[in-house]
Amino acid sequence: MVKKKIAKVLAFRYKILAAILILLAGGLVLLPKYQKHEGIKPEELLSNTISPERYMTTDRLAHILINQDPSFILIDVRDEKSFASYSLPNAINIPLEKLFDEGSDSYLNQNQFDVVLFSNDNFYADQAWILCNRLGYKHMRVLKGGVNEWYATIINPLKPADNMPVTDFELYATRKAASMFFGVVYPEQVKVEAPVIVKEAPKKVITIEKKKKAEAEGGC
Amino acid sequence: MKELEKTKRISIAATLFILAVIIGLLTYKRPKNIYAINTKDTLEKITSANYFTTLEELKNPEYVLIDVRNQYEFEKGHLENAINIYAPEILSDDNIKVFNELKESNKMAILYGNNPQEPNAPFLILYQLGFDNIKLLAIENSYLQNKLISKNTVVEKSEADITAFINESVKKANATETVKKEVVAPPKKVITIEKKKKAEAEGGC
Amino acid sequence: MGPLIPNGVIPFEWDNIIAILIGIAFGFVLEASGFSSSRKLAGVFYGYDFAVLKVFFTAALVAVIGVYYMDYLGFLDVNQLYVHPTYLWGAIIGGIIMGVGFVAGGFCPGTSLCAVAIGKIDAIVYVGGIMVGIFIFSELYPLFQPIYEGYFYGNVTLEDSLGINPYWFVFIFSIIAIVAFVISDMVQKRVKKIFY
Amino acid sequence: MKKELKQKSKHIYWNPYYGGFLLGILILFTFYLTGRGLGASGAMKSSVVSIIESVAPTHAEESSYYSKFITEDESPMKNWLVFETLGVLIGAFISGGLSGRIGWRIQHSPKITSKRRLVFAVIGGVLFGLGAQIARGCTSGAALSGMAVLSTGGFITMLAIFGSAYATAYFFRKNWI
Repeated sequence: MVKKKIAKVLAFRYKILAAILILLAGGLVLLPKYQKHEGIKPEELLSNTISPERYMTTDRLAHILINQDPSFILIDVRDEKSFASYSLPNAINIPLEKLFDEGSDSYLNQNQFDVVLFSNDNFYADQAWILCNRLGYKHMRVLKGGVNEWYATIINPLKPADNMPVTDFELYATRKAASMFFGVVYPEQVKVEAPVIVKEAPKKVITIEKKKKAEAEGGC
Repeated sequence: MKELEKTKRISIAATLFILAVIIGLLTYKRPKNIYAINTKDTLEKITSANYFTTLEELKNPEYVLIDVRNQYEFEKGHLENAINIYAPEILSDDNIKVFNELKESNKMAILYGNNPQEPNAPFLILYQLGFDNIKLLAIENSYLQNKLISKNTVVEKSEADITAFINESVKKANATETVKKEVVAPPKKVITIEKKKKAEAEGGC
Repeated sequence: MGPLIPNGVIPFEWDNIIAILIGIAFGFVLEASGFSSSRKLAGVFYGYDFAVLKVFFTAALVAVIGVYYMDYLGFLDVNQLYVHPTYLWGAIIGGIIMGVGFVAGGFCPGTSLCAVAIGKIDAIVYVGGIMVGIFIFSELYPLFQPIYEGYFYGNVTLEDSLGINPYWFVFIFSIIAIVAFVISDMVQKRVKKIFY
Repeated sequence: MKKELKQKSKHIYWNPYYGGFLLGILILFTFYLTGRGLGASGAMKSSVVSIIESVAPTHAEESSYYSKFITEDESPMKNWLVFETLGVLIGAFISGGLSGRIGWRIQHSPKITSKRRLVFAVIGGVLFGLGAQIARGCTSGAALSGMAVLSTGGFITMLAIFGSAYATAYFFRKNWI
C-alpha cells in the first residue's frame, strides 16, 4: 500500500512540475509585448545629452574647414530643399526622416571619422544626436546654433563697436577672413582670386576591424 | 528505498530553493527605466507627429506645465502653476512617478524652458520611455525688469538665405568675374566592412 | 545588463576562471544525472531508460524560458548572445554521422569526459577515437570543405528563418516536451527492465 | 551494512528532471555571464591542433584547416572550451567520488565481450569526432546551447543526431540490450 501511495504522490508531483512549466512558458506569451529596449541605459543617455562638450562652436568648425581637416564628416539633417538652397561645404544631406536608412548607416555607425550634425538651429540636430547616441554611435557632435549661428558668426560677422576689447576685434578679423574663404566678397577687398574649394570629401570610409578589448573567442 | 527517498526530498528542496532565489532576483533587481519604443519607431513618430503647442493653447484644462529650468530661474519667473522638474533629474524616481500619474490621469505634460532647445532632450528621452502624453511649448523666455516675457517662436526657422547673401555681396563688390563656388560632390559611397558589434560574444561548442 | 563579460561588467580576465567553474558544475550535474554510464545514455534509443531525453529537453526548456524572461525583463540582450551558426548541409550530414557515432559508442564528447573522470576505459578509448576523427577531418579537409563552408545561412535563429514569434514557439516546444515525457514514461513501463 | 549501502548508492542517480533543471539553470547562467553556451568537442579540436602543431609545425601551417586555429601569440590550448573541459573532468570526478562510482573498469552489456565494446567505442569516437567537426558542434555545444537561443542550426543538428541515432539503433542493439 505504501508503495502505491508513494507512486501516486510521485505522479502527482510530476503533474505540478508540468503545470509550472506550462505556466512559465505560457506566461511569456501573455506578457504585454513591448518594443525591444535597445541601446544604452536611459540614465546614461540623459547624462550624455546634458553634458555640453557634445557641442561644437561655429568658429572651431570654420577652423576645421579652412584647414581641410579630413577626419570630419558634416551631416545636414534638414530636408532636401534647404540643403539645396545652402549648406556647409561638402556636407552630406541625411534628412531626419532618413536617419536610419540603409545608406546613411555607414556614415553614422563608424568610428573612423568625427561626425558633426547640424540643422538650422540645433533642435533637430539634437534629436538626431540623441537617437544616435542611444545606439552607441561614437564621435558625434552637434554644431551649436546650426546654420543660423553659422550665418550670424562666420558668413556675416557682427562688426564689434569701438569700446569692445581687442580680442573681439581679432575674433572679428578671423571670422571675416573665414567668410572670405567661404565665398563672401567684401567691397574693399583687393581683387584676390577666390580660392576654389576643391577638397575631395572622404570618398572611402574604411572601418578597420579593430580588435575589441572584450572580444570573447568562441566556436567549437 | 530510504536512500532514494532522501535524494528525492533533497532534489525537491533544492529545485524550489533555486527557483525562489532566481525569481526573487529577477523581479527585485529589475532595471528601473526600460525603453518602450526602439529608435526607428521613435524617429517615425517624432518626424510625423506635431508635438508643439503655443501659449494660446495652454488654456486647455488637461495641460500641465512642467518647467525644465533649474531652481534659480524657476524662482526668478515661471508660467503660472508650472511644476519645476530640473532636466538632469528628470529620470529620478519621484519625477518619473509624477509623469506616471500624469499618464494615468491622461493629462498632457507640457515641457518648456528658456528656448525650445532646452526641453528637447528630456522630451525625447521621456518619449522613448513610453510617455507619449508629452508636448513642447515653443516659446522664448526673456526678462524685462525681472518680469517674464514669453513669446512664441517657430523652431528651426532659417534666419537668412545665405547663398543670396553671398551672391549679393559679390554683386555689391561689383567684382568682374563671378566667384564660381564648386558644389563639391558629397562622398559617393561609404563602404564599411561588416562591422563587429561591440564586444561580439563568441561561443559555440 | 546583457551578457556580463562582453559588456565589460566583469573584466575579461575572469573569463577562463568562470569557464573552469562552469565546467565543474557541468561535469557534476552530468555525472550525477547518470550520464557517465554509456548504457544509461543508450537507454534512450532502446527504451529502457529515457534519462537523456528528459534531461536534454528539460535543460533546453529551462534555458530557453530563462533566456527569454531575462531578455524581457531587460537583464540580458538576446542579440548579443552567441547563436550557433546554421550551415544547413553541414549540420545535417554532421548530425547524421554524430548520431551513428552516438549509438555505436554510447557517448557524446561531454558525457565521455565525465566517464573518463570516473575511470571508464571505454570512455578514454572513445575520446581517443574522437581525436582520431578530428585528425581525419583535418587531413581530408579539402574533401569536406564544400559542406563545411557551404550553405551558410548566418547565425540565424528560428525567429529569423521561420518568422515565428519566439514566445509562441517556446510555449509549443514546452507542450511537445511534456507530451514526449509522458510517452517516454509509458514506453519505459512496457520495455523489459535492464539493470546496469 | 555501510559497504552494502555504498554499493547500492552506486546506481542511485538524480531524478532526470532535477538534473535537467540544474543543467538548464547552468546554461542560462553561462549565457548570462559569458554570452556563449557550453561546449565540449571544441576542446578536443584544440588539443588535436596543438598536438599536430608540436609534432609537425610546417604541416600545420600549410594545411588550410589547422592554420585557422593557430595564432602566433597564444597556443590553441588557451581557449575557453579547454578550461571548461578541465572543469568538467574535475566536476565529474567530485560527483563520482561522492557516490562511489570511481574505479577502472569497462562498462559493457553482459552479452558482449569488453574487447568488442572497446572496438565499438573507437568506431563511435571516430564517427563522432568527424561529425562534430562537420557540424561545428556536438550535442552539448551545438544542440543544447543552440536550442537555448533558438538557433536554427542547433535544432537541425539536434534533429539530425537523434534522428539518425534512432534510425541506426536497430543495428547496434546487440551492444546494448
